[in-house]
Amino acid sequence: MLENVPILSLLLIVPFVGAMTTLLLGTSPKASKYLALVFSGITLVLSVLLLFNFSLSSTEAFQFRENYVWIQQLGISYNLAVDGISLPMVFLSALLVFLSILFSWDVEERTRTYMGLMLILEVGVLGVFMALDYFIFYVFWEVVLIPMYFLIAIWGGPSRAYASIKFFIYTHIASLVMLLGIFALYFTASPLLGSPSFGMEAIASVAGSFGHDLALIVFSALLFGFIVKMPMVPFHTWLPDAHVQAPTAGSVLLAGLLLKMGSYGVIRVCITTFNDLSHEATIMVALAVIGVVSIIYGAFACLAQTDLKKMVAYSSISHMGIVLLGIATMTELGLAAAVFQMFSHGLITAVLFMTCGMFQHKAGTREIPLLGGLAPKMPIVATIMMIGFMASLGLPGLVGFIAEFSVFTATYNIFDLWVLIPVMSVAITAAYYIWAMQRTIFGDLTTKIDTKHIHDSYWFETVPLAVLIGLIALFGIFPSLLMDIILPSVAPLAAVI
Amino acid sequence: MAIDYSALYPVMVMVVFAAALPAIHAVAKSSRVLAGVSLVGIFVTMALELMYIVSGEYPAAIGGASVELLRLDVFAALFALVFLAVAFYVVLASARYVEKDRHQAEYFSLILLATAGMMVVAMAVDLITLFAGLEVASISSFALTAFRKKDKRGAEAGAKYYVIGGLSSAIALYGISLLYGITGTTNIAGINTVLAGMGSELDIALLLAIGLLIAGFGFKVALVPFHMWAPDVYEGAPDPIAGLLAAGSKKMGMVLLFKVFLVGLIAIKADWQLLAGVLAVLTMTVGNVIAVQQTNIKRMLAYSSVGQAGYMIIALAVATPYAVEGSIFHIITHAFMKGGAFMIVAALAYVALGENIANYKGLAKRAPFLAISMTLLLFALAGIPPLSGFVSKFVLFSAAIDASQIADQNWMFWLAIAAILNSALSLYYYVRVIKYMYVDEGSTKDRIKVPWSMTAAVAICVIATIVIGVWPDPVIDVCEQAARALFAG
Amino acid sequence: MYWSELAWLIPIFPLIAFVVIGFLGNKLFKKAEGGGYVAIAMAAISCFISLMVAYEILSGGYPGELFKQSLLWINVPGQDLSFTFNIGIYIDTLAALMLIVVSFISTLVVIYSVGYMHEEGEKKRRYYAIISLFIGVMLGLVLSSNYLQMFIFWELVGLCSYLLIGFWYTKPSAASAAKKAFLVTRVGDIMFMLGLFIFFVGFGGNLDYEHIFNFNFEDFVGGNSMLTLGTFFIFGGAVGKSAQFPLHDWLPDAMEGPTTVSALIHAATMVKAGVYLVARSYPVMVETPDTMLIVAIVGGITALMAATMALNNPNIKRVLAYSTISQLGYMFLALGTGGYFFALTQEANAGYTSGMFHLMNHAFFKALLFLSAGAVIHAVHTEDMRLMGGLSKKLKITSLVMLIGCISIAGIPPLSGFWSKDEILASVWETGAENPIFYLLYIMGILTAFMTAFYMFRLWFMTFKGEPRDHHAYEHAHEAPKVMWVPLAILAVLAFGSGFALFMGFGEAIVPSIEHWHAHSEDIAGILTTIFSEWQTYLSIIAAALGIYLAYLMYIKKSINPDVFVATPGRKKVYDFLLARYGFTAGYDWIGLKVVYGLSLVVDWFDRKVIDGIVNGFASITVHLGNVLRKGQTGFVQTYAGVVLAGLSLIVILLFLLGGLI
Amino acid sequence: MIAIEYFLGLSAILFAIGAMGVLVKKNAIVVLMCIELMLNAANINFVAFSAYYGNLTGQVFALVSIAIAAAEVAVGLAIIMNLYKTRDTIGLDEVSLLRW
Repeated sequence: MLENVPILSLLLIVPFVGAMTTLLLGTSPKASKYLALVFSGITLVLSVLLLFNFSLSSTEAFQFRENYVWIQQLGISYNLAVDGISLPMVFLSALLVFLSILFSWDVEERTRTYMGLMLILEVGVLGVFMALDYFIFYVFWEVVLIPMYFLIAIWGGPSRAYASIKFFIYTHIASLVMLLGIFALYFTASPLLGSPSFGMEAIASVAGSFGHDLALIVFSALLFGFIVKMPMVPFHTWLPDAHVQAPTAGSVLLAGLLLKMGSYGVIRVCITTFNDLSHEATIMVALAVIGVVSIIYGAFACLAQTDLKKMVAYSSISHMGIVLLGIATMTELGLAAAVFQMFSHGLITAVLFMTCGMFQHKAGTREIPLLGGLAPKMPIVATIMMIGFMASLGLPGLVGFIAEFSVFTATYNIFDLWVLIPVMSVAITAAYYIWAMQRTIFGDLTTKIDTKHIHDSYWFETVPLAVLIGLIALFGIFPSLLMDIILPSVAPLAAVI
Repeated sequence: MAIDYSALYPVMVMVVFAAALPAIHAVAKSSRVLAGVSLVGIFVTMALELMYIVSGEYPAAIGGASVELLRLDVFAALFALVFLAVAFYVVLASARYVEKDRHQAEYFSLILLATAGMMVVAMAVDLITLFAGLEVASISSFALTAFRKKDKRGAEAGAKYYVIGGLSSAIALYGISLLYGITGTTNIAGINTVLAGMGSELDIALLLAIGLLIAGFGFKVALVPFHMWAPDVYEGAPDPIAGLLAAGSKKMGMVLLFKVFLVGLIAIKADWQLLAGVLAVLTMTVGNVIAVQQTNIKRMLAYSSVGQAGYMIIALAVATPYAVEGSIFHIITHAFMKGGAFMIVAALAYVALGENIANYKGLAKRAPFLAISMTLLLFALAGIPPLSGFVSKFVLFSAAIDASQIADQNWMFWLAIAAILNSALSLYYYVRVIKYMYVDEGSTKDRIKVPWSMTAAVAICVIATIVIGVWPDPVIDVCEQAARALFAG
Repeated sequence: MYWSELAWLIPIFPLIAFVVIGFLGNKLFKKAEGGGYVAIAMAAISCFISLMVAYEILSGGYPGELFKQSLLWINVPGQDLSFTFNIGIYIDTLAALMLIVVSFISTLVVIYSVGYMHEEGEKKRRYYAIISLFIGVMLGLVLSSNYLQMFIFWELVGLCSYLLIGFWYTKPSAASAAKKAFLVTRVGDIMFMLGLFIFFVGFGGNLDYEHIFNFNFEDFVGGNSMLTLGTFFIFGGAVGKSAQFPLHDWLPDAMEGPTTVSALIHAATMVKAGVYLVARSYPVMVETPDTMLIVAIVGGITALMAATMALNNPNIKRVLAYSTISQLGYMFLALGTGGYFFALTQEANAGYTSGMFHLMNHAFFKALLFLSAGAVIHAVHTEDMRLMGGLSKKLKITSLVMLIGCISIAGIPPLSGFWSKDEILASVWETGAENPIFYLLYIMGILTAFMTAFYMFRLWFMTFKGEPRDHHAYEHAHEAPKVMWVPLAILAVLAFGSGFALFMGFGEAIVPSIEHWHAHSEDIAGILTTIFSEWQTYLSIIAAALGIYLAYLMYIKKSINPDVFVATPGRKKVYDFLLARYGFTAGYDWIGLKVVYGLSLVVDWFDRKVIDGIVNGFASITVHLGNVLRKGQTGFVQTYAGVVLAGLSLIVILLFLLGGLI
Repeated sequence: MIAIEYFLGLSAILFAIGAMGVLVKKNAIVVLMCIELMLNAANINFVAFSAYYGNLTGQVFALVSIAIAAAEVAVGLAIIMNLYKTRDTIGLDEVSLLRW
C-alpha cells in the first residue's frame, strides 16, 4: 500500500509545512492551535500508517528506505529508513507532539510561535530517529535544540533565562563532542570504504577494522555526546533546571523525546558501529556502572526534591539509567527491554509532566510542602497522578514494568548479583512517589495556598492524558505488540561476531 | 610584446565606476542614484567573474612567463565574488544610510575602490601586487572609517585604524623585504621554489620574516594579539562599513595569509604550522571570551569576528587542501552571516535604535523580519544546522581531525577540540541577543519601519545563509577547486 | 466440557465489575449502593465458577487433578538463553484450595460491605471498584501459571491494598499507613524480584511452574547455592506480603482501612499470598533445606513476637492484626518444618498439609473475627476496647459468632483452629529429631498458643462482657443489619467446621505433586487416634485453656488486676516496649527518615553544590576571564601598538624556540 | 662596495626607532612620521638587496611602496585633521572614547 509513497519524507515535510503555515497564517491563537493540531494530527496518522505497514517478516533490516545523494563530494546522503528500534520512537514522537499541542490548548501568549516551534521540534526529532546518515543525523540532532530553547526561554518559569541557556549550551557541547567522534569515524572509515561516506551502515561495516585504541576513543566521544542528552550522572544537571522552568508541553517533549535521542544514539550509533568493542567486558561494565549510578543517584535525588516537577525530572534520570543498564547487558533481552523502556518512559513521563503542569495551573504551585489533600478538590487529576506514578514505579500491568523487569533480568544474567544495587532503586522510586502522593493529594487539605478556586482538569487536559494512560495500559498488558517489532532489530546487536 | 590585460577587466570595471561616481554626483545629488550606479558596476563585475567560474576558462596571467604579477584563476574569481557580494549588500544597505551625509559619491567610490583592491590581492601572485592591492584596500577603508567627519567616534576610530594599519603595513613591508633578501625574488611561487631548494637549514632572518609577516597581515585578520583595533574601529565606523571590514577586509587578510604562507612558505611549513595552531586557538578563545561580556552589539560582533578568524586560521595550521577548502567555505559563509548581522545593526541604527544589546529587547514584536533574520544569522554563526555556518564549520573542523590522523600531527586534534569548545561558548553570547529580542519585553512595542533597500541587503545575507546551509554541494565544489588552484601555485 | 476450562473467567468477572463501576461514573450507581450490587453479582458469579472448578480439581474430576492453560505473552529468543514469558492458568489442588478461600470470603465480604459501607456516600463507588479489582487480581494470582504472572498480580493486589488502606485518604494517618504498607511490602517485592531473576536465568528462561517443577535441579544455572539464594529471595517476597518478621510492622497500621478491607485483604486473602507463594514453590523449596530452616525460624519468631504485641493492645483491630501476623507465622513455621524435614529425610511429615490447613481455617475464623469486630465498630464507632464492654447484650449475634471465632483461633477442639494448630506443633516436634532448633520452635509455638488464647479472650471479654465503659456509645449501639450478620453466620459455621475437612481427605487432596511424596490415607478413627494419643496434643490444649483462664481471671473475675503489669518501672518498660511494637515503628522511621532521606539530602546537596557547582563554575570563570581580558582594551591606540609589537616579539621568540635556535 | 650587513643594520635601527616612536610619542603627526620611518627602513632593505642580487625587483618594490606611502600619508593627515576638528587634540593619549 505504501510502496511508492515516500512516507518518511512526508513525516518530515508535513510538520515542517505545518510549522511554516502556522507561523505565517496563525493570525489568531485559535487559528494557530487548529493549524498545529491538524498538521501534527496528519503526522500522527502517517506514523500510525507506518506502524501498521511495517513488515515483521521482512528480511531487510531497514524498511521504507529513501536514499538520495546530497553532498557528493563529502559522501553525504539523504538517507532515511526505520527499523524496529526507530519505529516505536517515530510513533512516540508523533504521538507526544500531537498530544502536547492539544494539552497546550490554553496557551494564549504568542500562540503562533509556540505552535510553530512545537512542529519544528517534531521535524527535528523525527529526523533524528529516521536518519541513517551521520550528517543529517547531526543536523536534525541540533535542529531540535532551537525550538526547545525558545520553548523554555519564552514560555518558561521565573529563571527561564538561566535554565534555557544552560540547556542549550550544555547539550550543544555534548553534540559537538559527538561531532568530533563522527569526524573521526568518517575519516577513518572513508579510506577503508574507498570513497567518502557518512552513511551509518557503510561506516559500521568497516568499523570492525579500526584499531582498538582509536575505536575506543571514538566510541567514548560518541557516547559522551549521547549520555549528556540522556542524561546520565554526572552530566545531568542541565535537566532539572530545564524541566523546572520549561512549560508543560516543553517538559513533556524534553523528557519524552529529547532524552530518547540520547539513548537511541547509544544504540543506533555506539553499539551498532562498535559491536565488537561493545561486547568487551570493560565497556559493558563501564556502561552498566554509568547506568546504575544514574539509577540510584537519580532516585535518591528525587526523594529530596520539594518541587514536584523537579522530582519527576530526576526520576527521568533514574529511569533513563535503566535504559543504559539494559544496553550494557548486550543481550537480546536487555536491548529489547532498553528500547521498550524508552518507549514506556516516553508515555509515562508525559503523563507525569502533564500532571505537574496541571498542579501548577490549578494550585498555582508545585511545591510539595505547600500542597496537600487536593484529591477531593480535583479527583481526576489525582487519579491521573496516581496512575502515572504507579506506572512510573513499575507497577505490573502498566507499560513500565515489563521493561524494568526485563532489564534487571538481563542484568542478573550478565552481571550476576550486582543487580542487587539497581534493584534497590525500585524501593526508593516507590518511596518518593508514594511519599509525594501522600503529601500532595492525600491528608488534610492544605491551608498554605488558596484552594478555593482549585478545580478539576479541563477536557483538553483530560483527553491527552486519557489517551496516554490507555496506551500505557495497552502496552503494559500486551507488550509483545511492541516487543515483536523491536526484537528482530536488536538481535543482530546482541550477537557476538 | 603586447600585454594581455584581460585579467584586469573586472578590476577595471570597478575602478571606472568608482571614478565615474563623483561625476554622476554632480548631476544627480541622490544617494540612491549613486548606490544604484555602484550596484550596476558591482553587478557587471560579478557577472564577469561568475562567467569565468562557470565557463572554467580564465584569461591569461598578467606579466611575463617568469614574472607573473596577477593571475585570475578560480581562487581569485571566487574571492572576488565574495568581496563583490559583500560590497553589493553594503552598498545596498548604504543607499539610505548615508542619505544625509556629505561626500556621498566619495563614499560609494571608496567602497568600490576598496573592493577593487581586495580583488587585486586575490589575483596577486607577486608580493608587489599583493602589497599594492592591500594598500589600496586599506587606505580606502581608513577613509571610509572616518567618513562621518562630524562624528567623534568615527574620527577616533579612523585615527586608531590608521595608526595600527600603518604600523602593520610597515611591519609587513619589512617582512617582505627580508623575504626578498633571503630569496632574491618577490614572486610568491618563486620564493617557495628557492626556499625548497635551500634545504632544511634554519635562518634567523627567515624566522624573523615569518614573524613579521604574520604580525603585519594578522592585523587585517584581527589575529590575537593584533586584534585590538578591531572592536574600536567596528564600533566607531559607520555600520555598513563595519560590515565591509568584517566581511570583506578581514577576508582579504585571510587571502594574504593563504598566499604568503600556503604558497610562498609552504616548503618550510614545519617552521610555522605549530605557531599558526597556537595563534588559532588563542584568537578564537580570546575573541569569544571577551565577546561574552560585551554590551554593545557592534563590539560583540567584532569580538565574534575575532573568534571566527581563529577558526579560519585553523586552515593555516593544518595546511591541507581540504582544510583550505573548509576555510574558504567558512570565509564565504561568514561573509554573509557576519555581514548580514552588521546590516541589521545598520538598519536598526538608521531608525535610531541604539547599539546597546539591551536596546534590542522585544525586537521580535517591533521588527519581526529583522529579529528572525538576526536569529538565523546568529545561529548560523554559532554553527547550528542546517544553516551555512554549520556546514562550513563542519568541513573546517573535520579537516583538523582528518589531518590529526597523521602520526606527528596529532596535536591538530586539539585544534578541533578548542574550536568546538569555542563554538559552544560563542553560542552563549549569540543566544543572549536572541533572548533579548524574543524573550524579554521591550519598553515600547512600536513597529520599526526599515527602508526596503536595507531589508533587501539583510535578505540577501539570510537567504544565502539558508541556501548554502541546505544545499552546500555546489559551493563546496567551487571551494575545492579554489583550494586546489591555490596549492597549484 | 470441564468447569476448569472456564477458569479464565474467574478473574474476569470482578475485573468487569471494576471497569463498570470505576469508569461509568457516579450517576449510574447513585441508586445501586455505589455499584455494590454489581460487585456482589460479579463476585458471586466468579465464586460459583471457582467453587465448581475447585470441586472438579479436588474431587479428581479433571484428569490428572491439574488444569493447565498457557498463552505466550512475550518471547525473547537469545543466543545463550531464550526468555519466555507466559500468561496462563495452573490449577492444582493447592490453587483449588486457595480459589475456594479467596472467592468465597470475597463474596461474603462484599455482601457484608453493603451494610458496613452504607454511609460512605459517593466514596462507595471507589470502594466497590477497587475491591472488585482486588478480587479479580487476587484470583488471578491464585490461578497464575508461572512466577512472573504471580508477581504481576502480587504487585496488583499490593496496589489494591494500598488504595484501600488509604481509602479515607483525607485522614493523614490513613495516608501514612497506606504509604507504609506499600513501601514495606515493596522491600519484600524486591527480594521476590531478585528471586525471580535467579530463577529466570537458572531455570533456563522460563518461569512456568510446569517447567520448573519438572526441572532437573542438577542443571540449575549457578548450582544449589544459587538456588538456595533464589528460594531465600522468593521467601523474602513472602515475608513482605505476609507481614513476617522483620517486615511485619505495616500490617497493624494497615488497620486504618475499613474493617471489611482488613478482613478481606489483611487477614483472609492477600496476606496469605506469601504463604501461598512458599507452598507453591514447595517442589523447589525442598531442594534447599537452608531456606526451609529460615522459613521455619522466621515463622516461629513472628508467631511469638506478634502474639506478645497483641497481649496489651487496646485497639480491637490491632489485636486482630497482631493475631493475623502471629497465625501467619504459624503457617510459615509449618511450611518450613515440613520442607526441612522432607529435604533431609525425603519423607513427608504433616508440615505442609497442616500449614495449608491452617491457612484455610485461619481465613475463615479471622475473616469472621474481623467482620465481627467490624460489626462492633459499626455499632459503637470506636476501635478502642477500653471504651467498649458489655456489648453482648446489645449485639447478641455478633458476640456469639465472635466467640466461635475466638474459640477456634485459641485452638480448643473440636473447632477448626485446633486441628490445624495441633498438627503444626506436632510436626515441629517431630522435626526436632533432625535439628534440635525445632524443639525451641516448638516451645515458642506452645507459648504462642497460650498467648493467643489469652489475648483473644481478653478481646472478647473486654468487648462483650463486664460493664459498659462508655455509656453514650453503649446506648447507641445496635445489632448489625441482616446483610452484615448473615455473612457472619456463614463464616461462623465455617470457622466451626472447616477443621473437619481433615477427615474428608484434606491431607491427600492437598499434597504437592512431588514424586516421593507418599500420602497417608487413614480413616477418621485413625486420624483421631493418632492425634489424641500423643502428649503434645494435650499440651497445646492445656496451653490454650490456661490462656483463656488467665483472661477470665483478669477481665471477668478481676481477681488479677491488669495493672500489675505496669506496677513497677521495669514492668512498665516492658509493657511500653510491647506497645511500641519492639521499637519497629521507630526503626522503620529511622531507616526511612534518617538513613534514606538523609542520604537523599546528601545526594541533593552534592548535586547542587558539587556537580552543578562545577558546571556553573566553568561559566563564571569564563565570564570573569572575559571581564579581565576586556579591561586590557584600554582605548589608547598606543597600547594596541605596544601589544602588536610585543606580540610580534613573542611570536618571533616562539618561532626561534620551536625552530630550536634558542 | 659597502657590505650588505651595514644596510641591514641601518634599516633595523631605523625600524626600531620608528617602532619606538610609535609607542612613546603622543602627537599623532609624530607617530605618523615614525610609521614613515619604518616604511623607509623596509625600502632601504629593498634597495640594498636589489643591489646585492643585481636584479631590479627590489627597486621596483621600493618605488611602489614610496608611492603607496605618499597616498597613505595623505589620507593619514586628513584623518588627523578630522580628529583635531572633532576632538580639539591630536594627542593620542587623549583619545579613548572607544574602549572595552
